[in-house]
Amino acid sequence: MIDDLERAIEAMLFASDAPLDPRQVAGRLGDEMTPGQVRTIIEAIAARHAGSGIELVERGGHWHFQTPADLAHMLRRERDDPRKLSRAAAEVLAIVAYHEPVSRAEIEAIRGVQTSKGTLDVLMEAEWIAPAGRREVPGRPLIYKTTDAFLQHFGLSSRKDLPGIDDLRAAGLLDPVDLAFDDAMGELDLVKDGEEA
Amino acid sequence: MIDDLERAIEAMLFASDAPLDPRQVAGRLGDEMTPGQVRTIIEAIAARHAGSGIELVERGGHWHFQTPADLAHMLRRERDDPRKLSRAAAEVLAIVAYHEPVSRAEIEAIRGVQTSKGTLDVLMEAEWIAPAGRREVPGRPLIYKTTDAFLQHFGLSSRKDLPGIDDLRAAGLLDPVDLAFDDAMGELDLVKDGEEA
Amino acid sequence: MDELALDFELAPAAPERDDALQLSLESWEGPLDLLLALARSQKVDLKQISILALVEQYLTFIAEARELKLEVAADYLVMAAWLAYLKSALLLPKDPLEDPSPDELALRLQLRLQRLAAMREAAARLLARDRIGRDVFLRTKPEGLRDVKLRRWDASLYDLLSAYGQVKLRSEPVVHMVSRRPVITLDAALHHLQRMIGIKLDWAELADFLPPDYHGPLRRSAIASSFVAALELARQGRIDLKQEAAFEPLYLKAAPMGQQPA
Repeated sequence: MIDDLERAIEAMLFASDAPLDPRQVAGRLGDEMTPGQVRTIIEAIAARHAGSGIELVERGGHWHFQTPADLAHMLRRERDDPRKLSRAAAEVLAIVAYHEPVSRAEIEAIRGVQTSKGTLDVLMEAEWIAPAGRREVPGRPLIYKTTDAFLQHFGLSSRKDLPGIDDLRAAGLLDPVDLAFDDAMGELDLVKDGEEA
Repeated sequence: MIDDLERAIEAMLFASDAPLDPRQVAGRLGDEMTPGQVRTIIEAIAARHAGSGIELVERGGHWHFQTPADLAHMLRRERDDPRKLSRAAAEVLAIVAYHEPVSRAEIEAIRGVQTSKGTLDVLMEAEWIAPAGRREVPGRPLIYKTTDAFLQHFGLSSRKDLPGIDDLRAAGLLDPVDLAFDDAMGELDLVKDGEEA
Repeated sequence: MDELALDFELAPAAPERDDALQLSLESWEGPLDLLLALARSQKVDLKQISILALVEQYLTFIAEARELKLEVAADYLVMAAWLAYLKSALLLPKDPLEDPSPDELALRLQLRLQRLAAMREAAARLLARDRIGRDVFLRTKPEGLRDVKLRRWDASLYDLLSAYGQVKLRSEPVVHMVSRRPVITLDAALHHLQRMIGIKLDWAELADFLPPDYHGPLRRSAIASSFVAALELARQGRIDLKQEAAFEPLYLKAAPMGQQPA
């Protein structure tokens, strides 16, 4: 027998048209419970659904019901994916996600080309990236970060789930070239190719 | 352990944009099962969710997920939205209170201006006035009277508690604006008068 | 979306020499992109690529493109010039005073290529994740959570009664009653003032000449008419007027007999 509170929270998450975080759920319950208590119940609901045809998942602290990925082939419809990303847009999205917050100039430094205005617009329209203030350097450029909608769409619980982010960070590949260069020069045992000089 | 077929059917019913019947589900599964077999599985899924915050229900042979009716109140949150009654509405309300029952035409005759339907609607929404039958004159217009909620809101035990015209006059509420002005001027310090000369 | 993932694998493949005729600079997003594609063709880890060989590959590619009279954008040519410089610097005997050294320049280029490659790979992996609407699905028509606003109208008994008062006033037949105001006429004031002048010998304020039992509108009227009366008596030379400054009290006294006109 599932208790009324758990039923109510389950119904709320099921009926909501946007993912909810425990604070929002607690608010709708009249703030009689702490977000922490609500979270415990949500986790119990998620556990109850595990292994079924519906799963309750956490994305950036917000929870929503969805179908399990392994059933994709049963559910995929013939319709085209409406969100087709250009290669440039995908690259910019990855750079924002792995380096956030990041300015347009920093994105361009990595890609070696100018980023057309349209590319950032497409990503903002999809609500996958959003401005996150300005960098306090001369010119005060806008900086961008990814959104909760980004985490939801790509099935990430948090940014820590970004594929390979730990390896990239460990390899220094998320550091700017200047920093990596100083490190490399410091190490002295430069791996130089034999053809050099 | 829920088997894959049941999971797939559950996911299908969850993600479908319209209720599905067993024949449609069998079709999407590649017609390897009869609708009867699919129906048995759907019923098993429905039984599994019984008593939770999600239910799978049949409507005219088609199945869909929904939140249980007894939890509907959890899905809406009511908020107070206080608003100041407009001057026009206050006038109409006062006329109804002093002259009830009155028709809209009579209200207009007393106010000397046209009264929009919206003003009466606001007062009925506030549950301060209510229709009280029709006046037996040509056109049989609706007539209105005040309600118990009206008495309650304004702290009156009955309509007889409303101050009479003489009381209003004594309270200065019937004074023309320019007379009230004169009175106010008369109270000015007389020394001032002397200096003005 | 699958094509996109494919794109990432296909694009870096460097053109074979036989493909030279098909080479199109439009497939690359700038010189760095082209350089990365060429580096990949060395089929070794980016950390081990030969920068010198890469420079050679790039310069050859650009040369062929120009031979085929393809339009080569300026940034590709700038990169070519820079790489040609780098190549010669790497080949020449080292000049210890040169700063930055060609080795450092080569290292920087290598680091940039590694970073671009890393992000390109990350993008491909990101796009290959289980995505909503492609791999995982949500409810199409959730009931939705609603906030219902309960409108509550506010009005006080005072609002109600004052509104009714205004209605009453508006609807009452408008009768203009000209009320009789208590006034002191100019003649009466003249008369009064002339009498008083005889009693008060020294300078006295105008207000002092008024009867003390005049109040309100009557007093205001008396001040006005006495003022005009004082002006008239002064014009006739029968009194003197004095005032320290504007808006100060006005003083008057009887004029000396000698100055009285005939």
